[in-house]
Amino acid sequence: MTRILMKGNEAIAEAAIRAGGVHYFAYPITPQSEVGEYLAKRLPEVGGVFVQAESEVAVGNMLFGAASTGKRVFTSSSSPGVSLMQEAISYMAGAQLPVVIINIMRGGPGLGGILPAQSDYFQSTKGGGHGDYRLLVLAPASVQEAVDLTMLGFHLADKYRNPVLVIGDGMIGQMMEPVEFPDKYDEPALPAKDWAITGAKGRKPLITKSLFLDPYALEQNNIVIHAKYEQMKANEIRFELYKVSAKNRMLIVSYGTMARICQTVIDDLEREGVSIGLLRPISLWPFPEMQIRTEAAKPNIERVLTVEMSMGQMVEDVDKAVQGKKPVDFFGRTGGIVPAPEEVRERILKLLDGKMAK
Amino acid sequence: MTRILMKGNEAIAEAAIRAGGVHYFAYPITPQSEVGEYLAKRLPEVGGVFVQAESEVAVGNMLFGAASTGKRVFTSSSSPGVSLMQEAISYMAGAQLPVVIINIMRGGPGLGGILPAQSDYFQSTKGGGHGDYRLLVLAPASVQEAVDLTMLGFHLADKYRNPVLVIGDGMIGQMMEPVEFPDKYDEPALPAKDWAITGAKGRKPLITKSLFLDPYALEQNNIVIHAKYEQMKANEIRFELYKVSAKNRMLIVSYGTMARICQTVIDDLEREGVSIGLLRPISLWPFPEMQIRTEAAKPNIERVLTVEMSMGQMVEDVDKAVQGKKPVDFFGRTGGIVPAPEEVRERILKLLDGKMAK
Amino acid sequence: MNEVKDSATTITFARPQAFSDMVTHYCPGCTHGIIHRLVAETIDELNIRERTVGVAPVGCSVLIYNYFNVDFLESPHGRAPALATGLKRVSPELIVFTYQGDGDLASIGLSEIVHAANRGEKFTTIFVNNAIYGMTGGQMAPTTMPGQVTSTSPYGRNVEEAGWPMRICELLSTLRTPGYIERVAVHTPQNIVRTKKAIRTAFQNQIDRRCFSLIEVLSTCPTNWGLTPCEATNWVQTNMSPYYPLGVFKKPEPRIEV
Amino acid sequence: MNEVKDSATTITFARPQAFSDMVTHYCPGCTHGIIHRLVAETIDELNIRERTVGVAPVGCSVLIYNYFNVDFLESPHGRAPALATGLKRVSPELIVFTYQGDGDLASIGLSEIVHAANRGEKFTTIFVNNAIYGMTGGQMAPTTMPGQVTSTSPYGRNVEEAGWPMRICELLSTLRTPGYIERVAVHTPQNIVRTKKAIRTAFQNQIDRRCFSLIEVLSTCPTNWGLTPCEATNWVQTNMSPYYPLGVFKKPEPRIEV
Amino acid sequence: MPGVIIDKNYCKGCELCVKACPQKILSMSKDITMRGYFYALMHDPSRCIGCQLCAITCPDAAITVKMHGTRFVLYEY
Amino acid sequence: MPGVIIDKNYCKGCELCVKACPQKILSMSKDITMRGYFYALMHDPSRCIGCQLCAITCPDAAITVKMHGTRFVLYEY
Amino acid sequence: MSQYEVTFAGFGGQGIMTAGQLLAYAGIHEGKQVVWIPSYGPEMRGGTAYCTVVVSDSRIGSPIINTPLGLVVFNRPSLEKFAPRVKPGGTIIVNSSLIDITSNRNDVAEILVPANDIAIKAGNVKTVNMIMLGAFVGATEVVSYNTLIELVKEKMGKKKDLLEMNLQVVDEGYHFAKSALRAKVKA
Amino acid sequence: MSQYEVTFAGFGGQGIMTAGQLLAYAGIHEGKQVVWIPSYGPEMRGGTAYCTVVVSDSRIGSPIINTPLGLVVFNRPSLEKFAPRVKPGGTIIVNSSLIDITSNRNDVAEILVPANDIAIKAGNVKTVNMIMLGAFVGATEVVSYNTLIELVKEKMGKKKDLLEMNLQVVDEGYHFAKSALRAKVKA
Ligand SMILES: Cc1ncc(C[n+]2csc(CCOP(=O)(O)OP(=O)(O)O)c2C)c(N)n1
Ligand SMILES: Cc1ncc(C[n+]2csc(CCOP(=O)(O)OP(=O)(O)O)c2C)c(N)n1
Ligand code: SF4
Ligand code: SF4
Ligand code: SF4
Ligand code: SF4
Ligand code: SF4
Ligand code: SF4
Ligand SMILES: [Mg+2]
Ligand SMILES: [Mg+2]
Repeated sequence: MTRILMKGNEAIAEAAIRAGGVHYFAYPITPQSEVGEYLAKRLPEVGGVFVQAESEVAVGNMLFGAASTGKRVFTSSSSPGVSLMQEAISYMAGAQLPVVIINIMRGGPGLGGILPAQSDYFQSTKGGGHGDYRLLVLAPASVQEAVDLTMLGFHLADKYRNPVLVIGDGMIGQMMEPVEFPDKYDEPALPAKDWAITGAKGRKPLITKSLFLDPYALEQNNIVIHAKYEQMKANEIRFELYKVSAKNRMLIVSYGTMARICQTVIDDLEREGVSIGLLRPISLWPFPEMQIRTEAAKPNIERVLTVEMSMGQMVEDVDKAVQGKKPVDFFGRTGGIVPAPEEVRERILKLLDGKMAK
Repeated sequence: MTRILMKGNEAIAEAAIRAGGVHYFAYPITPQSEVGEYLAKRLPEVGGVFVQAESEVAVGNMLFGAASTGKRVFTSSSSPGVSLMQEAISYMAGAQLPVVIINIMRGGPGLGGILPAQSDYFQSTKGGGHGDYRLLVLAPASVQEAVDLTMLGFHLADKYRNPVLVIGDGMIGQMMEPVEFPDKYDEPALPAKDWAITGAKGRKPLITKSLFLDPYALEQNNIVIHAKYEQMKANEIRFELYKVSAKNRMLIVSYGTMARICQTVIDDLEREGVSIGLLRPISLWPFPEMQIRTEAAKPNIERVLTVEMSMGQMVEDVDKAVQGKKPVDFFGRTGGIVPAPEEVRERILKLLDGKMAK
Repeated sequence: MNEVKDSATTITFARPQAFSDMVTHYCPGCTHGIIHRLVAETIDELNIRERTVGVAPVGCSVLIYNYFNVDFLESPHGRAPALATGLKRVSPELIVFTYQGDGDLASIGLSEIVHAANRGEKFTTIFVNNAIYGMTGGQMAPTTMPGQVTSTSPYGRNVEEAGWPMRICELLSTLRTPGYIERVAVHTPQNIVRTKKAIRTAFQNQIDRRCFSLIEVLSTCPTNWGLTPCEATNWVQTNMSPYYPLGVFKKPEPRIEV
Repeated sequence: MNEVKDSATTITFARPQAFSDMVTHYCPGCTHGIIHRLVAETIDELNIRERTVGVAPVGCSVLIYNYFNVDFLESPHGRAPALATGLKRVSPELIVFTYQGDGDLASIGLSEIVHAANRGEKFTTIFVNNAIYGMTGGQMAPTTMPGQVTSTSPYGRNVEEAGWPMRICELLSTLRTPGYIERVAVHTPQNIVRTKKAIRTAFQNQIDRRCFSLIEVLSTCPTNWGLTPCEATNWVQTNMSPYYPLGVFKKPEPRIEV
Repeated sequence: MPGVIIDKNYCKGCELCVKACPQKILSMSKDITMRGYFYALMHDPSRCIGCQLCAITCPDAAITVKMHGTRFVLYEY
Repeated sequence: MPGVIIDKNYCKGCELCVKACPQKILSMSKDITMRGYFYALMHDPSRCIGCQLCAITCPDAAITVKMHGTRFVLYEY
Repeated sequence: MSQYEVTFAGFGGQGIMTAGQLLAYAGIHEGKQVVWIPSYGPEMRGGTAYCTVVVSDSRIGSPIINTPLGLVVFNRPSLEKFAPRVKPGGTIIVNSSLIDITSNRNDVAEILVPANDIAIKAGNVKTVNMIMLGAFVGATEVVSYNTLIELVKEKMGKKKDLLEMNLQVVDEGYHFAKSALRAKVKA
Repeated sequence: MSQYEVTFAGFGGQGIMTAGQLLAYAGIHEGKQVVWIPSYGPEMRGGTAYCTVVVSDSRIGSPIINTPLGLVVFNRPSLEKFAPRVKPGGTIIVNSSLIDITSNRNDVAEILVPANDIAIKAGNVKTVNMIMLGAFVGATEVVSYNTLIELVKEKMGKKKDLLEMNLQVVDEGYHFAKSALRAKVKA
């Protein structure tokens, strides 16, 4: 393993290649076009398919077709592009197809801007499409973690036969950091893909579908996929605790780029003698609800602060987790503004002084 | 006012016409195609525009163009069709355009089925598109209420310059009930539409957009639209209390068709001496969170039961509202199955016997 | 004229192998059934059943997968060409066909079919043009005839407002990328025979890894046209075929062997 | 040849009234600027500034609304024709034009433009074909030339995989619905003069409530082509114009006065 | 000698075969199938020429054609 | 007598006008504008024929053409 | 609170939906609360179709009726599907022209109406649904005979010949059921 | 914990991004943690471009640096925009060929490098960025001279002539800054 300096977008692309046997379908959009540009060069070298689709609607559906063969397929896009994939995502969740979708979020709503944001949390975790389904949602906070979670994403997609969403923001996509790629992607064994569409040779025909006109059959499909969601809740909750201790006066919940900034703030305040802990959800769905509840309930915690690059989305889940046991505050900037450590720090100090309550 | 027997879909169409000066853009989809079929006949009679678009993606964007003139415009669709409108909805919310969208929900995910469901709650209330925005979401429980809320929808859309979603399910769309239309739609005064695109005659050019490349401008747009959301939370929470009393042992939270069925159950159980109350959210967003919190907190309430035609979506908001003060249970059927009163009754009795806890 | 000598009793026409034994859900006389059978027969004759994958549309033929003994994907409305692209690109050894209605292909899915054809995706499309949205109860399609009454054109299709019917073969044949494009019909036995040949050519092109192929089949919808099945076949002849001329619109250049 | 007699100093060429005084964000030599100006001059000449509404695309010209003194909508990527349809249908008294790039119109927005043209929506489309996605940094467009190197065709556009460049005028001119379709260019003054005329015809058609009009303009992207502005104009002549022939592709039938 | 077998289970009574038969030897039943359809019947088997036009036309693949002895393939199908 | 005015504020130095001028009387500056561009300059005003080709070609509408006395409209534009 | 629920079921094309709607209109006409609910499910093409009508004196809660009081069946699959669900004490009207079995229930009133035969005799097979509706009203009096006749006139009064025929067969169905009931009571 | 942040800013096309990346690579080469963050905002077309590089001995938290220690500016708008944000005690390298003003700050080390003139003299205006980078390293020693030379060789070693030229101008920039600093210290 050697450390190389890479842009987040390119590192994600390379990570996908290292996940093995991947194919890519996408439509360009800032701030993640480098993913596709990198793959346009690299995939032909490793025998992977690269298709620039005519639109994100087509992308979602090309993924649908390609994933049904059991091969590893993925795309990358940014917020408006991901909105256009919602119908296909709902279909793929219903048809239980493994697929990895990278969303390098930008400011919204609408065309918004191209600068970093975290305002697609709801869309990602609650399902922007119709029907009862869930995506596994992973949120890296560094280029290295983007690499690791992209590779993990392919694994989890196959393990659960479910779409996996890796969401970063423009900052993760655009910045360069040193990364290491494992020499070999060491992956736990996966179940055989006996559902893969390969032609009905020596077996009964297989059908990949989300259509169940009989309501009992459709309900059954929902029950099956929801059983998987329960398994995910049991097995796939990931988070990081940073400087969480019995001295903390406040618990911060924050993810991705925003969490990194909070770490700087926590370091700074620690030097000033103010102890703050951070719980950084890495899996946004399943959400570390119980872990937050437990941390927030500790007697030393006065308040819980959620910091997001949005008008406040994850804070609803934090609120639900905390169950009113501590005040839950929110701080966020939107539109592409990445809050500076100074503003977060100021907000924390104000809150701890009791000058500001929700 | 005379009572006439009408299918929900047709009643909604007629209600829109009574709202005044409406134009309609849509793409057919079961179980709501009658809305468009009715309007194809009726709109030419009243001078309204009827356009059958080539797709729901186009529909969303035709609405965008038409709404920017300040005229009343709307569409109707069902779950997969609404998924395809998510990008345009995000744009319209960002550009602050008034528009009414009717979603007659069917079972999902994916193509699912065509039978009644309530599994688009998340998509509707959390925003299926990207970025920070909210829709006003109204959920009728009868054909008459579908009429009333459709008309109200146009008013609220104009009042707040925001898209309004009216969500029913296949049952509301397909069943016939007697309805009354007011002779004249009595509407409170609305602010002048000085933002309407009419050609730059005698004024500076106007631009309808959601693009703000400067992050401070984009944030400002978010702040402006969120101020409206706060106003909506203050003014537009609607709900019905049914047989809520100090004798209730349980509070049910349920909406739309499902709430009606719960009413039958409550009536039946009342006769058997078991007192249950129902809080039926009519506005799903803004959500009657405080009202539920208050009702659930009452000492007579042993548990709160959320009943939905889904795997459990609104229950998350109910859970958040109740703050762990009472156990929150969920009962739901999906895939197009409309639960019969008997099954709901059984579940309630089991829960009250303490035989089943979450 | 071929002569097959045989002294025993032979079955000269029976349900194809690639067909399942289910009764279809189609209305009586709906020619979707004929087109299904022709595809199944072709699969049998080319001996490709075990490597064929169909992509079903949303439309009356949404349940087509029930009637074939081949693998199938069920696509979102209009997106079958995108699914087929994904499938065929990652598994080029499979024989992939989409089966799409006119609402599915010419309305919501127009972009997907044009771009697939333009990229030269090497799959086969069976495009069933019945001038209406059958499944959803008879709304106007882009292919609905001028003046035709449908549930969303209650006063007849007005070409001033809704435009003229779209001709997909004509549209696609302007593309520079090689492809095979033909329009056929199934309202008479003679036409059915020709359709079979066209479908066979389309699949053969794919087996030869040659080009994208699309066969447009003029079909009936007795139910939503409000006609008997026999009247419906006449309507194809009288109303549709003058506007939708039959024939080959585009052929790939002859292959030069190297 | 007209003669304008005047003894005083007159301004014979200046920035049009419909233009704002902002400096554009375009790269030096990008011919988006020329096309903008031609539209603005046309608006001036036809005296329709106060009832004209533009629909901006997503692409390098996303900020076009900053440069015109007319009302504007900013559309989602590719959907300008749908916005224009909505707008024009409910406010037919307005003069509506969309301004779209080749990625916007021919790729993601193909369905919207074809259906708008097919319905005969009475607005005007200015289609700027620069054979690339300018705004996002030079990716391959459906209109990219064979062999052309872009950031997503690093080995040159391979027509076997990505197909041949799409020709929108040829495609749209097969539609039966009346329309005005012309392809022009702006790489020489002579072509610019012709383009101006075409744009004027397109707007005039709309004023006369006649038909849908689309003017495709071959344009340059010096930045992403990696050429100087002067080299870029040569590239249009040598590489693009043979494949994208200039001329009128479709005209509405002459109007018969009643 | 040629002959056709019409499977009542598949037949939906559309009458297209009746129209297609050049010998005009097919007609519709008086009673209905389990699905509620009148179904096609052969009323004059002796005149069948085995041309398959009925079978080719049937949208429900309800018709099997058989032949005893030499068969002339009239068209490539 | 014809003449052109090139607005340094708009000019981005693309040189298209230089190429377009039939009289070859335009050339580029040595110094750069506030935006970092060399800009177009008229180096021989006396030879300008007022044909407007430079202005027509300028992507940034930086050029104004003026005319003193009789003007011949060469093309409809 | 008095409430009556009835399901009409048969093949698509047998006029099931219309019969149900007429009953609902009749209910309104008598000032009652009504709901009409169609099946619009997977059975759409060529399969069975059914609708349910609820007529009540007060606000109707659940529009979902799994166990109706009445059943009007036009074909055998529908009888097999729905007959077991009818509430004890309810009524089943069977189109005996097309259905050669019965419900085998002795806790309901079952009336066999040879509706196709009557319709063919009247000159139009398409009137089967009106005969069955007439019979249902005759057997249950959920709405009155006069209301029913009134509604038929209002809703089907466009073509004179057709109206005449419809009035006639509704009447026939009504009285057929009445006398069948009387016979049952006597037996 | 020692950390250095520097912003490179100028017109698009002046090689701002490459200069920053070279510095980041040099940091890695010395075993440090680095982050390179570009501007990719609305300024994209023809406007100003900038990037920031953080070089640190330990884990880098916030990648967002509003107040860098170092600034390398290639044009006047960038100087006006960024100079006020530099931390006291920091360093500003100014391309004095194109910028006729200074930051007016006396709490930072400001070095005026006539980079365009040097570049033109060296024979290629495109090397301005390498001169500025050399000058920055000369002024701050965030990475060593040797590392910088090494990296230039590694990353720009494809075309021999160009490499030679780049090595030469980096060296010139480096020493220009060193002597300018020395002059300042003396002054
Ligand atoms: C996104 C979406 N929009 C609309 C529908 C509803 N829908 C189902 S089939 C259909 C049209 C089918 O018409 P066609 O493709 O012509 O097929 P046919 O039934 O005529 O064979 C429509 C609009 C859908 N399922 N999904
Ligand atoms: C839904 C969506 N997908 C992708 C993008 C990203 N995007 C913006 S502009 C563009 C292409 C622009 O190319 P073109 O239309 O040719 O215009 P040009 O810049 O060349 O003038 C793309 C892909 C977007 N904004 N929205
Ligand atoms: S509705 Fe039309 S297309 Fe559909 S099955 Fe019936 S006849 Fe065929
Ligand atoms: S990137 Fe290309 S199209 Fe965009 S402004 Fe620059 S030159 Fe013009
Ligand atoms: S095989 Fe020919 S002759 Fe015999 S029944 Fe069929 S169509 Fe008639
Ligand atoms: S064509 Fe087939 S389905 Fe139609 S009547 Fe004849 S046998 Fe029956
Ligand atoms: S007006 Fe003609 S002659 Fe004068 S500078 Fe311009 S191009 Fe040259
Ligand atoms: S054409 Fe215009 S922008 Fe280009 S150099 Fe000439 S004046 Fe400047
Ligand atoms: Mg059709
Ligand atoms: Mg372009």
